Amino acid sequence: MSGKSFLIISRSAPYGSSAARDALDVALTCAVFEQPVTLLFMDDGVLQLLAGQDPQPIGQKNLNAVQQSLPLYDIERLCVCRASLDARGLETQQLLLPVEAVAAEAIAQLIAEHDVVLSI
Amino acid sequence: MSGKSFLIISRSAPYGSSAARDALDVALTCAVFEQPVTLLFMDDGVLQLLAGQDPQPIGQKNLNAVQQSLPLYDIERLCVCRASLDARGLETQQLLLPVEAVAAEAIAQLIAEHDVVLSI
Amino acid sequence: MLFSIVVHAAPVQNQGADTALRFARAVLAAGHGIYRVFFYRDGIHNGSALSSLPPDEANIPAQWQALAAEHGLDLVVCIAAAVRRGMLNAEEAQRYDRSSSNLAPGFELSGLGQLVDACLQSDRVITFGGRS
Amino acid sequence: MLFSIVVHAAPVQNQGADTALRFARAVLAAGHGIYRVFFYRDGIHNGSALSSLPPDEANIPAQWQALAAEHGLDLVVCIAAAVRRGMLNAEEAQRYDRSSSNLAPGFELSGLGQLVDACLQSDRVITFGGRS
Amino acid sequence: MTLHTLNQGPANRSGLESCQRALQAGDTLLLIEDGVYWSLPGLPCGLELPPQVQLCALEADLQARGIASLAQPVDDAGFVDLCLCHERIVSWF
Amino acid sequence: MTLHTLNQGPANRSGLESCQRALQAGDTLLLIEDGVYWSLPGLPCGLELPPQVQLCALEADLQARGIASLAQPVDDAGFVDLCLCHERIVSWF
Repeated sequence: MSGKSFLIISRSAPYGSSAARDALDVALTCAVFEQPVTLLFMDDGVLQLLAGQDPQPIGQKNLNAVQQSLPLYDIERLCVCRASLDARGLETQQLLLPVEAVAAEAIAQLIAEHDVVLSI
Repeated sequence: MSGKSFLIISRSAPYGSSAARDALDVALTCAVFEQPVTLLFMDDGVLQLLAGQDPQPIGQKNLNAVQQSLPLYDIERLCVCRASLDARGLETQQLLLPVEAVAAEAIAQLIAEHDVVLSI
Repeated sequence: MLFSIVVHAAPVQNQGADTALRFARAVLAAGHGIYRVFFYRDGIHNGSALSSLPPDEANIPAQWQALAAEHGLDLVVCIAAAVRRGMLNAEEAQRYDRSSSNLAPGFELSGLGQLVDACLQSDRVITFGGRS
Repeated sequence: MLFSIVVHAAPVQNQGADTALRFARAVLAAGHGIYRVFFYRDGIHNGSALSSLPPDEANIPAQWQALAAEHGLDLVVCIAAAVRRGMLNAEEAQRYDRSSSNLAPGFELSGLGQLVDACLQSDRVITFGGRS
Repeated sequence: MTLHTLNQGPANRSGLESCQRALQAGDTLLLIEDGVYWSLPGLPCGLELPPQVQLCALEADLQARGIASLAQPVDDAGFVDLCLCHERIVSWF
Repeated sequence: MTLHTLNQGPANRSGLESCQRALQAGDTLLLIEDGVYWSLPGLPCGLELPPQVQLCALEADLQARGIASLAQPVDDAGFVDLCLCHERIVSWF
């Protein structure tokens, strides 16, 4: 089985839908299959990485815990769309994990660098 | 059973989801129960009223046919959000049925005039 | 006061089903009544008898059933939306010649007229939506 | 060329399921292969054995089954997404102690690894989404 | 007087805009689910409400998402109270 | 070179904007489902594409919605061909 590089684009806020968690599940599965995977957070997806989440009152699992496990799975390249951060008044320092803020011009390049792109 | 007036707000384009059809089904049911019903089309919902639809190639039923039956059910008050039309470069003359174009300031009033508001 | 609750959101994929359930509990806890909960569009999946979750995740259909059993709630699933999406009770399974049914006990299939009736009978109607 | 198709959209509520089906037919008509169709998120409802539509409306699960029977397609439904949403085969129904199952013949429940495998084995992967 | 609920986040700007058009003095806007992100303190081009419209946000959803909010927090019982003291509820989603 | 599909209509402006950011010369944008409304002739503040990006729209979806389009119409077979002549496909929804 030949290897491929995966880019997973996650554009949804956490908890309002299962999309954020579903994207993480796909990323972790890629890692278990030892395929290189990059996560790109765009639009409301950047809100997934805010620290201090506590979804116990809405009966969901804390995504911050899953996110913190990403480096253990060798998922180390986390990119966030700079324009999406700006539009929400956020700085990368407010996020749970170290991320690469990607300018609009660089997103096409990021896509072109990967063999498979999965949107979730 | 006391009567109430119903406002149904429909904000989705036709065919991409079932929302447009589901809103019409609710409106027709209100009419069958002889309750006065007003339809308000906002956002992409105004696109439901474009004439000349032919969804046969995508395997769906033509909503234009259902819309044309609305007057037969005494559903005669069809309102469209003027700002939503403008944002899509549309005029009321391009729409299938005679409609009342409602300015932004008048939408709150329209809501206040009805007992029950259902969003679909 | 008498409430009716309309649910368009499917469990698991959308938070709206859980928000509706919490709202229903709060209504009852405050001593108000719930005339009906009406499930429409993808919200019909709230009535699934087959939803199977790990023990540490919320089983929304089971929670509706428990709440209905405790408070005698009227849980109505839109029949037209349900049969199209593969949610059948025994009667509809027979009508469509399917070998099994999957609507959970405590839920009832009925027409959109039950939504209009709920609006007429209740002091307040609130919808919990998904998207699209 | 070898394609894999990923479907996130549920039938009835979203057009994406029908678009995916038409795309699959066009791929086969052009003489290409389909390695796998993978159903994820609310797309798992494409595998329903109980979807019941009026004769003049498209039954998407039945159309997938027919296409699979004709062309030997591998239709894989994400097991984790499916069981949470109440889509079970006989084996899972037994595991979760449910009285019936509702996954249509021709569909198989399996893990997300089958999605990654499909991406690795196919020349092109395309996703048909719903919303949220 | 109408209670409006909004459950869509900043990516769904048309959800907010439609809701804003429908607000009038005496109404309340309750942010729920992903809608609570509209009350993020730093949000540029965020919420502008007509005069005499109250802004609330569901507490459980704020806590879940880890955001400090500019809106009046409301618990589930408060959500029910808001329904009682308005004549109707309009849901924006 | 990447094929992008977009299935969201004008109400979902962030869907279009994200897709636009991701386009580069040699890419193709195929409008499908409600995405075909972005090719409405009169649409103000509509589609702006980088140079050398081709715009197509799925024919069945144009016909269904009754719109005359500014985009190159493509049938289902043409959709498959577009997949062949691009290295990867990115879906925006």
